[in-house]
Amino acid sequence: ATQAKPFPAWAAPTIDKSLTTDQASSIVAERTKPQTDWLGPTSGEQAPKGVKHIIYVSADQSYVSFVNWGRGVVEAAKILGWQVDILNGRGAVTSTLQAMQQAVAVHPDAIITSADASALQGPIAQAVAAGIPVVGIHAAAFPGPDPELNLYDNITSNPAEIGETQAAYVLAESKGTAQVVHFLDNSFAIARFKAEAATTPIQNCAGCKFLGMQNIPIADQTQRIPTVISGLLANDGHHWWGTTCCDNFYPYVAAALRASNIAPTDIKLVGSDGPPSAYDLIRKGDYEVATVPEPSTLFGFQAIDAVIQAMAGKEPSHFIQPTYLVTKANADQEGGKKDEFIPSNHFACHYQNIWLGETKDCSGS
Amino acid sequence: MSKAENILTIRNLTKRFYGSLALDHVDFSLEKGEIHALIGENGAGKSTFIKILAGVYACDGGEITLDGQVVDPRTDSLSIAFVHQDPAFAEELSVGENIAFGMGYPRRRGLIDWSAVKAQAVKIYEAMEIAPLDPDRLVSTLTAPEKAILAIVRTLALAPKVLVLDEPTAALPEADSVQLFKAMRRLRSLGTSMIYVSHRLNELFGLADRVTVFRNGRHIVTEPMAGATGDGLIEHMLGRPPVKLSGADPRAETRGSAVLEVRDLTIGGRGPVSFEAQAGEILGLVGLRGGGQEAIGRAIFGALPITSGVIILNGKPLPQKRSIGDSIEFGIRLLAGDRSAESAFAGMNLVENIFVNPRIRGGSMWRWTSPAREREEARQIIDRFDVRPRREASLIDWLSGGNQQKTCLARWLNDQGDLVILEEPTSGVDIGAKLAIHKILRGYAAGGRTMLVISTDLEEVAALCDRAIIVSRGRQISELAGPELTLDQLVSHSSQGGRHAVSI
Amino acid sequence: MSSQDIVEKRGTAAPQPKQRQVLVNFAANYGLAVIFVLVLIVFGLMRPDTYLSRSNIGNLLTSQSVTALLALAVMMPLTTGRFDLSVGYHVGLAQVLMVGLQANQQLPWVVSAIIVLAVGAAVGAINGFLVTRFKIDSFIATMGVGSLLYGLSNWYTQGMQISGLQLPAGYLSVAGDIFGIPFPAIIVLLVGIILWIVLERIPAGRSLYFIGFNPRAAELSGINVGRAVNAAFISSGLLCALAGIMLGAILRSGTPSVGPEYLLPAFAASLLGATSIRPGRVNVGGTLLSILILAFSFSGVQQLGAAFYVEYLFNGGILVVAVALSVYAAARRRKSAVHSSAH
Amino acid sequence: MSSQDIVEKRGTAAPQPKQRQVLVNFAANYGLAVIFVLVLIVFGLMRPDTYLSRSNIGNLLTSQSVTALLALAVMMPLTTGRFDLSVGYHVGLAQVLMVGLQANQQLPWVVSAIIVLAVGAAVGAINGFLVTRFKIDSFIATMGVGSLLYGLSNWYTQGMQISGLQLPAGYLSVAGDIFGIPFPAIIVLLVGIILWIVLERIPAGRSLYFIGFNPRAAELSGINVGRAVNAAFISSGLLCALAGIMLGAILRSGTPSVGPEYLLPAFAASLLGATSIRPGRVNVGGTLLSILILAFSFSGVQQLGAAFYVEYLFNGGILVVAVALSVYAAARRRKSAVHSSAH
Ligand SMILES: Nc1ncnc2c1ncn2[C@@H]1O[C@H](COP(=O)(O)OP(=O)(O)OP(=O)(O)O)[C@@H](O)[C@H]1O
Ligand SMILES: Nc1ncnc2c1ncn2[C@@H]1O[C@H](COP(=O)(O)OP(=O)(O)OP(=O)(O)O)[C@@H](O)[C@H]1O
Ligand SMILES: [Mg+2]
Ligand SMILES: [Mg+2]
Repeated sequence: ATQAKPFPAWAAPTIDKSLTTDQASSIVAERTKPQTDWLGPTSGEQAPKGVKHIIYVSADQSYVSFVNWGRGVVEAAKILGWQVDILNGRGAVTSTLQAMQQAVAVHPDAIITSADASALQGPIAQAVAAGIPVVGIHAAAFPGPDPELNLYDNITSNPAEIGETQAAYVLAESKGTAQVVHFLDNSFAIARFKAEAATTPIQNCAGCKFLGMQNIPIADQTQRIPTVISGLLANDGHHWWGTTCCDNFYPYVAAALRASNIAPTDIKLVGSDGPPSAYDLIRKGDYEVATVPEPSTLFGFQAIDAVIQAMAGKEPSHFIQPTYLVTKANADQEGGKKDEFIPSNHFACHYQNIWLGETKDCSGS
Repeated sequence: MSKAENILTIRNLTKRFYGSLALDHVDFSLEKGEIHALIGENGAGKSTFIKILAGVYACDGGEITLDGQVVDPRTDSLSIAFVHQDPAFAEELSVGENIAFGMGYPRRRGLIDWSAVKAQAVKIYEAMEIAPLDPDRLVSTLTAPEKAILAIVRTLALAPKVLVLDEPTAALPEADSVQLFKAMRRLRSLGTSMIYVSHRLNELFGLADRVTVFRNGRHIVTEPMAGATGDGLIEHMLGRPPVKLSGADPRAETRGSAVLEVRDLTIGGRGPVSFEAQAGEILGLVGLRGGGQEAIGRAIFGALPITSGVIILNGKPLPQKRSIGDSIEFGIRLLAGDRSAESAFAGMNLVENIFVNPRIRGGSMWRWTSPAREREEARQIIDRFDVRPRREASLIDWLSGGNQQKTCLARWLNDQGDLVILEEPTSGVDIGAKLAIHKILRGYAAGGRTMLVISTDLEEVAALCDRAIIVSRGRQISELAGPELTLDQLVSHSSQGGRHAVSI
Repeated sequence: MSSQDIVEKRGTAAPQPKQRQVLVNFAANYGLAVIFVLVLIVFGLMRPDTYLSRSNIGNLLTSQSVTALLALAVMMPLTTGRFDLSVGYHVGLAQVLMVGLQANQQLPWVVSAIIVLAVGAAVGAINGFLVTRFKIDSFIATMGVGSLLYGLSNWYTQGMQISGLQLPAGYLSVAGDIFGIPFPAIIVLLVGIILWIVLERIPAGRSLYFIGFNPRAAELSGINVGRAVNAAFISSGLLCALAGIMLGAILRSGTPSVGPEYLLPAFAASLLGATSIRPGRVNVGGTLLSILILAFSFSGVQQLGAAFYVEYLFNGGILVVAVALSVYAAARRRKSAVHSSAH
Repeated sequence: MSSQDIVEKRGTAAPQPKQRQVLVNFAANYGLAVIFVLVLIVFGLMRPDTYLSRSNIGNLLTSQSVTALLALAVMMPLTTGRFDLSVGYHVGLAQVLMVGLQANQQLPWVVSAIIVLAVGAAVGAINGFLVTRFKIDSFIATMGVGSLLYGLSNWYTQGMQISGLQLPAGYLSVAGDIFGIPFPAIIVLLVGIILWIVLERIPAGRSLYFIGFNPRAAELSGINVGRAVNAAFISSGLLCALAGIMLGAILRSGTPSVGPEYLLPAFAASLLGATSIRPGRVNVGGTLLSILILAFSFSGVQQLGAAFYVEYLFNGGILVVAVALSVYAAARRRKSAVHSSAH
């Protein structure tokens, strides 16, 4: 009894208005710790028998996060002996649309997509009408089902928490005296939400100064960032913090700062997503000092779990992996050696237990 | 002369254009220090012959011997220089550079020396006793005759062993032709051998030493010019005795009222000029290069803004601001002189080249047109103007120069229009076809149409026109009509007051 | 490419049997059509139940209809030898306007559509004006205008995506279908037929080609080059607007970053199309055919589930191969053409 | 445009004083330079202590050097009238290769650079081959090759980002500076000087322009068009490789999705450049000048704190206005040239 129609949405995550320096420090301390214990489901639906066909519609197979989530889907499917095909959205709304249409046309058992669902409503509606559950990874702003967009579940970290973590790190490190710029691409709702979460505490912090949002359409980042930096340095001086929705801005930002002879001690960047370039910059102390990474393969497993729930007509799990914070100190932990965030909670083992009805001991594996 | 050894010998030269034979086992020999005329009907294969020598086309058979060496023009660089039938320039580059590109750039320390480039340009004009152009001028700003001269001087300056000229005088004013012939004789005395293609037969007498005739891609005869007669050559070319055009050809006897009246016309500081033309009259406008006769025609056609004066057609003054489209509606037609640049649509087929603008034939821009009917009409027109090969579907670029000209002419001549302005109507057209076209033109005139012929071919003007106006700096300096309208008169009149005109 | 002329004039065709020649002719004029059929057959056999399924064909036709309209949009100025690089940004603007006017200004969708079309015509007129009046190179003029349009749509949206959740059903049905035939495809077909008639059968339309081949001769033949070029750009603008209206209904939201990605595919299609149906010049039939080939072959590769980068390789390959083939065929055809009438 | 030609061909301008004419000449040749100086002065006055600061200039020069090299890369084939649309994907490939060969294959950076350059030359040769041998329209051929290259870099990286953590200091210093002058800017300057000499002072270089303006003229004067066009594409390939080497050192990691965004700016610069120094044809001086103008005016706008979309409006505006001005100046210059030589 596969169910494709989403359950009602969860309550939207709330943004905390302000943070004291102490709250900030404790948040940082908390989220830089290894994530060893498993907070996800320990019981649930077993995987249906037989080889299921899953299609992963990637937003852009040339961008590392989307590739990693796809890897997760494939690894999870391997446990079940399922077949996964990956379609490439090629980073443009329209080619994504075409890829999603292809996915629907092939009529798989389920579709997992990392592409922005709001521009895919047509084909997603078709899929759901055809009884194909569609699970998003970062396809919408908030975690959980999205009836409006017909997503059976949307796998993502809590964007409020991501913003909060960035703000907390800045407040803690600057002892509540930071001037902060936030870089984002306005076109994505999730980016705007993260931005609000990351900047509200700053705006409400007495000793801090919020210097403003810098909107950088990702497509033009190469051309825009150098001049954006030129403007910032001119108007806001050489001592500020940067936060962002998207770590992929930072190699360009760092390059521009370097070319402007700015000392890495003067301007500090806090990122999110955590691609290899972010790990590089953090390790080198190259302006970027911390990032809030997205789990790489874990999302894939969560998505497959959601698919299994859908196939049983059950509501998807409410589990959200807590956010993690990468700094120079812990850059090598939790998958850091491979420049990605893989919590050390043996999630693969736990999910395998649920899906195959096994009872392996996952603590040490 | 017969025992002078050959510098260039060609045997069994054959060229096929996908099945159609353009050259059929042609033999040809060029002696040291001779001017060898090459003539033949349009499409006889002259240009093809030359382009093979130039290495533009590869031949499909035959042997070329230069200086005793068997050579392949496509691979070897030979000391042969060419003036091609429609010379090509880099229009947006300077005159000086277009010359240097062929001759080689003067260099200083390995780098191009631009000042020397300019000096060189001036020098070679002066060497031919022609007033130099400003070397910094872009070629795109030159008039058709100026380009023709540029093509010639830049080639003559190479002082090669062998020099090949393909209809260089087709668009060349008399005075400049004279300079060209002087230069050619000078080169001959220096030992250069020349192949000279032309449809203007009587240029050849006194210039060429020998003449060769091609017909349908075959070599017909080679004989000393001394013994040759015009009729004899024409007979060789056509393969039949020439049809004598007696004076009794249809000339409109009754002169209607003035169809065209031009009053005090000045164009960009040139002029003023005033004249009339009656219905059924063929009026010639001649002058030296830069004489401004072209500008007059273009202004009447609305292609050039006029500074002052009035143009009256059929008693009604034409509006000052007038698009070319309007002029066509008013019944004016103009065949532009520069065929490749202003007339022919290279890359498009004959049907399209004839039916460019339906309004020329009294049709509408917005009416549905059936391709089938157009093709059928085109076939008839092609027959009437004797375009060869008769193949309405072939691209115009696949035709010989003269046949391209006939096609362009066919675009403008139909039962519509009161005033037909023709720049170089028969440039590059062979004698047979030329007579035929003249006949056609007279026919149209007889039908009550007025023709304005703007030609550098004074012979043509003498033969075709009822009256001729000699123009210099946009002014009329004299007029010839009836019995006075002869080649010699035209030459002498047009060279008067030409002094300053030449120095354009 | 004079080197081309030279080579083509080299070599002679041995006399060849009539039917062979007919074949060559056909291949030259309909080479793309042949390739298209082959693509359908090959992938149809490899993926029998999904590839030629109604849903797949429907989806492809729907999503490609936007590209098709834009390919026709770039084709119109191309007939006169002018480039229009603003189409990508233009369709983006049209799309956000179309969605925005309904979502933000609460206008009925038909009114919005009319406004968008009006804006489209205006943009086209501006392009034409810059090119014909100011004599600015079309490539750079339209590039500049494109950037302006991109600025406008970002100003209008403040760079944010406009949610289309309340878009009226009437508008969304623009992306729907009639008797199972996608409505966008029908629009494209109609537009195509009209343009084909104009360009092939109406002298005023054909004059665009004359301008393309020899502007000066066209002018001296009484064709109003300026007006014709303006008309070409205006029609291009209208087509972009129409494409934007469609795109909005397909995406059901207005995204300012959408658009630029259409530019190259549109040019690829209309230039690839110039090798078929009317070889040697851009034309409606060839353009639409190229769209189909590229879309269907790409879909086929995707359905085979090849590694993602294979798509790019294939995409590049098919372009080059298709053109190379038809260029070759055209050369053969020319030979046989001259040959045949030489006997 | 033909209307223009006719008038200019036959028309003559009213007499004008010599010095006025000189002025017009200067404006026509150095219009962009004038605009550039104005931009510097205006913004320099409005933001005295930051706009012309060493840090700002260093930042702009470094970040623009990649675009500059790519603009020169598209310029080379443009001189012969051919497009190279593969530069964007090509620089992307060069960049991932450059980082990858060091990070994955542990090659010393100089060796990697040599390999990347070799690949660049090969890619250029392929473009040239398709265009000259197969007679494929350069627009399509290079578009196809570009897609192939994108496929390659994605195959090489599997779509992942290559960490540049172990990149040697020697390589990173490619993006450093000497006596405060950004090294990339110095490279661009040297490349520019070499290309300038080749194109303006060496016959082989001039022949590229001849091919561009009139292939037949070039052919009839006996130069090997095919070989020249190939050379142009190969040099374009080498420039892309060089740009990729630089980009790797600037970004300090290899990202497969980088590259395409450089295409339009590169074309904009070289075409805008065609309106200055040597008006009427793409040229080195004009190209580099355009890069500077665009970069420095954005930076100025940005320092005045304009909204993000203003940059696009500004970008479009400056393209159109600058070109319109210089076209106007060029026309006047041309007139006076005709005029002066008519007496
Ligand atoms: N590129 C081509 N393709 C096909 N046929 C051609 C081509 N060039 C010439 N021909 C044909 O070859 C024949 C000879 O042409 P050619 O130009 O040599 O004649 P010509 O003697 O120069 O005539 P004209 O006196 O008019 O210049 C003609 O039938 C012409 O149609
Ligand atoms: N392609 C060309 N054709 C004709 N004249 C040219 C050409 N290029 C330059 N010249 C002229 O040659 C003279 C010297 O040219 P040159 O290229 O040396 O200019 P320049 O002294 O280097 O100044 P710039 O640095 O602006 O080029 C100038 O009068 C110039 O107009
Ligand atoms: Mg000829
Ligand atoms: Mg110089």
